[in-house]
Amino acid sequence: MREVYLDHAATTPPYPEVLKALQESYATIYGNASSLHATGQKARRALEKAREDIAKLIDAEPEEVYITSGGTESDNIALFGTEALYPGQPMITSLIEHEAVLESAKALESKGHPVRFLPVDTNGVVDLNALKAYLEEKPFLVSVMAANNEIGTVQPVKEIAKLAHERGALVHTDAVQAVGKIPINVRELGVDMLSASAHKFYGPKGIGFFYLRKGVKVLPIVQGGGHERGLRSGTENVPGAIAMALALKISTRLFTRTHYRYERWTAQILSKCGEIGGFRLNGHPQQRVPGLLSLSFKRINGEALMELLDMNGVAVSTASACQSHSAKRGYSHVIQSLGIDEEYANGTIRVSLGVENVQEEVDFFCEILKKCVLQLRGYRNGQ
Amino acid sequence: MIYLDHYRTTPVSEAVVSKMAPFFRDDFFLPEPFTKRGTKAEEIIEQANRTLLDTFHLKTGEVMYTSGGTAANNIVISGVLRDVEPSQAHAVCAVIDHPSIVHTYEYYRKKGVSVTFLKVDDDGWIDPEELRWSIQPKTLLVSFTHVNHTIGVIQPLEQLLPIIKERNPNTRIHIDAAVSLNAMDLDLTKLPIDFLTFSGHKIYGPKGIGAVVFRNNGLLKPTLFGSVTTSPFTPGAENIPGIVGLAEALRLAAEKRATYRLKTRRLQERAINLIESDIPDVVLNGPKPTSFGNLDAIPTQRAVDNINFSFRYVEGESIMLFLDFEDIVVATGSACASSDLKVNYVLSAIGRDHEMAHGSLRITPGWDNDEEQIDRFVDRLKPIVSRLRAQSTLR
Amino acid sequence: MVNKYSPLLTDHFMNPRNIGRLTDYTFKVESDHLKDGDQIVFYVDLENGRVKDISYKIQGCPRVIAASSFTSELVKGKTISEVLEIKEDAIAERLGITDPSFVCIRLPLATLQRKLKEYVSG
Amino acid sequence: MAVIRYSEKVLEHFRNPKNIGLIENADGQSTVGSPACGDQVSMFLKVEEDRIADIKFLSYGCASNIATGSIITEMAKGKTLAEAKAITWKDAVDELGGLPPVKIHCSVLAIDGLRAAIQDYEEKTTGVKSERKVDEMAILDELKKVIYPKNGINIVDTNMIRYLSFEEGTIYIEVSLEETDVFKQNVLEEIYEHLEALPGVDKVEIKVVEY
Repeated sequence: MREVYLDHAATTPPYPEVLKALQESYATIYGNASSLHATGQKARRALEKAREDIAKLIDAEPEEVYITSGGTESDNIALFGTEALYPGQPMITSLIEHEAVLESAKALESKGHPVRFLPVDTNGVVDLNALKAYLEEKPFLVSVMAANNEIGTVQPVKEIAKLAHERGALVHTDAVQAVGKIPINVRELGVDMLSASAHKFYGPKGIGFFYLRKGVKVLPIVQGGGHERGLRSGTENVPGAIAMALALKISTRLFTRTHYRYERWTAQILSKCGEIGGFRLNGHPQQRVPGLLSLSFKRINGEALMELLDMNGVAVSTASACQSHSAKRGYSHVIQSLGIDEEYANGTIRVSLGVENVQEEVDFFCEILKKCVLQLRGYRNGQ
Repeated sequence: MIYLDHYRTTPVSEAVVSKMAPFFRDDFFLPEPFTKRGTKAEEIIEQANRTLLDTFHLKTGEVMYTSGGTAANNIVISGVLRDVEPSQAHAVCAVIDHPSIVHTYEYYRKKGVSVTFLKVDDDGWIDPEELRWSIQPKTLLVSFTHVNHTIGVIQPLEQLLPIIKERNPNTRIHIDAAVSLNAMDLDLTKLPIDFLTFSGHKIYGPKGIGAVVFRNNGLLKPTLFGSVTTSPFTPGAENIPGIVGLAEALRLAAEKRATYRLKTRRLQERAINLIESDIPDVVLNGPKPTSFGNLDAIPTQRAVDNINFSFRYVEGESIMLFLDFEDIVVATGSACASSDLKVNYVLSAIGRDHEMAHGSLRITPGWDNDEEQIDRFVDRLKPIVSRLRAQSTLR
Repeated sequence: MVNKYSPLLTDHFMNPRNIGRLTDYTFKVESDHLKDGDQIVFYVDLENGRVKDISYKIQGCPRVIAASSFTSELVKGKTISEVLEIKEDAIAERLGITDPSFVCIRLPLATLQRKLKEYVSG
Repeated sequence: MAVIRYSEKVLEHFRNPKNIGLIENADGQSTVGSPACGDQVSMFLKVEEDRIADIKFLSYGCASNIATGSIITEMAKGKTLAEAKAITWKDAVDELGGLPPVKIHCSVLAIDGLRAAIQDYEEKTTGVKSERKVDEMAILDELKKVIYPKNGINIVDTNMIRYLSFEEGTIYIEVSLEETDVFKQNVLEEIYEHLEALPGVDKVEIKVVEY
């Protein structure tokens, strides 16, 4: 049976070039980057080169880029690294953040920081009027994601940063679903902190980066040998950093090509959904990450649709890839926040296209999708 | 190149690289319940868990994967201490433990947790009596490093750990085995260890991955927050290639341990004998290795793959750089070579004065070395030391 | 934890038996505990204290679909008291989902048994 | 984490230091620094007609310590004493093609050694102990020899000295350093080492402030 992978928002396979770079550096660069001798220096240079490359691609200074173990750690640094400096002050985030920010924010709440959650409109865009109101409470931090992982809506981070800075708050953006997928320029966005994860843009797992604007103070959340200028202890994952920089470079180069293809395929998929009937596309119609589609089908259980697609050789996800565990029922916090009709909300799947997908796979998916939706509706209607 | 700095990091063995290979592009999926790809990913992690538990002789237990040894030690210590009322908590570690332990306890000490930093004797050993009396009713956690990362001293776990549980059965024990596992077997059915931490890149596995093996998570509270699939302590996407690499590296380390011990022990003996006979005014830091005569004996005093000497009248960074010119890689405890200009705290703790600590070299052989390389290393080292001594103010 | 569907569960999910609405039935029963628009409706035809025929319509997760299908096969032809004696865990075990947090796997049988008890007691 | 990288010229002077050794019956000599801090330099001078006819040094220290000793002796050789005294550590660092910030203190030490050796010569020949009066300016000058390893600039110009007083043999200073600064201990030790050596100073009290 055919296997079509349409779950790139969960994780992506590294580009072949990236894999090659990774494996080569496993073999050649085994010095520890913090060490003074030539082997260590070779590793150090490679690490700094990777840092420079990443910095260039997001318009940051190399010393503003810190290598971490991934998006979750970066998000945790942003919240827990700043909170101790502003005891008792509130923070603002949104209702549709990824768990890495949401769960951290809840933990901050228990440490005495009131947390305000910004609501979103039906398209998943955060409410700027609510932001303005909450900013009156003198929050120390505003953390709003650059692009949502379930519905793909791109947030007005630039406006958010401007409003927050006027009130003296720090601004963090979880850009895990944005970096490598849409152009990201930290200067233009005006954020103080940004999180990214390599495995979302065809880099390896277990590595990510954290942008920290020069002059912004953050305390380390991991104690140890003082690597990454004291912010992030632990032996530097040099091969991972090299591979991540290369992956980001390639992803950026491919923007035009992938965006064109994703648009065409999106139109094709939506037209098939129209044929099936009883569906809605979630998220903002224009301000969205290309290739990420959140589709809700009326009177269908999303998990059943995902499983049935899987059994027919197509991999998509329902809600967020990491979350659909055990007895947890219902649909995700993101879909809930959109305030859409329950009949639809329950039947939501996420389809995320990737660079290695081809036309035949999209054609195949469209046919299978129709078959599966109709099959499940048949169960419901007793046919 | 003669690479003698395996305690810092090791190359990834080819067997490990090829074991990891399919998980980058072919089976790159993340674990997820019920879907084919997701359950396969879960099974891969389960297999790795099994390998880890088997290696430590555990039938049941839990494993969590971290971004490395530092993160593993932080997850354990912070996991126990972060949410407790500081005045009601006490913890113990040794002054010579790895920075990821010492600095983390230092952080909690500042937050009001009382922490005992156990002193060590001139060879680096913890005093069992001091350990005994350090354990209090409110002692939540004791951490120490099994094999020390600087001087290779092996703490006698069989002797020390029962003392802790005897004094307070509720105290959890955390052992950092980062540089132990190439040479040492740890049988967790015989040792009352609650948390064991280590990392991939010290055992010929990849960087960016480490693990905590534990019987049950009991006291631990999560310290990182995010989406959880496999362990609430390590949220976020699972680094499956890394996990596979770590498990394979550990399996190979266990499989080849006897050979490794024989090999590095010969190299250690040769290096120590040559340096002591050819270079005057040197002092071995850390305990003497157990009798050289019996190569089959399991070492109990000093790890077989660690050599650490102080060279009187000279400074370590200079020696290290001259060796580097000859493509020989070692490490030094000199403050000049450290990023914070502090002299090596392990050497200070075993009573070396600043001058001796500055003039120290750590030589850690591994799989890729042979006798001929050790001879060449000492051969090059000799003129470097005498030359630097000739120009020293202290001669 | 490895969560993997057994071949039996997969088969019942992909090809559920007895889907539909009986034209003649003694009673119909709707499940509670399902939310978000999901639902099961069983149609049961009793004859001489025996389940002569059974069918259902369903919207729900794969587990509840498979469990409904499996349960319908299991009870068909059994007497009411035989049906009431079936252990909830028996179905869970047969379908390979033993984690007690999966309420959905037990729900179809529980729903039927609840209604049958009501029916018997009048 | 500082990136420590040496220029080719530093490595060359480290590998093949000029003027290494000791001059018997030197006209002026000095030893500065201490092995406890990891660096010590001894300087030896031969002076003819107010000019440095020969100069040699010994070093217990790291690569940059040896390289700066080498370059400074090269620069001083043949110069008049006045010219030699005017050489600054910045000149030496420039001549070496730069030093990592964390290593600047090595060149300061070598310049100190050179000046101390010249002073030793001048005291021997004139018989006058040229003791500069210790006042707040002199203390500041001494503090300018303490380099903040993070940026390679001295702690005075880095604006880390927030308060300074000198009363009855006690120097009291406030230094701005963050609790988490990795170089905190190092900076404090260097301040003690420099100030305690000043004549007429019995006690140095340092208060670390975080502003």
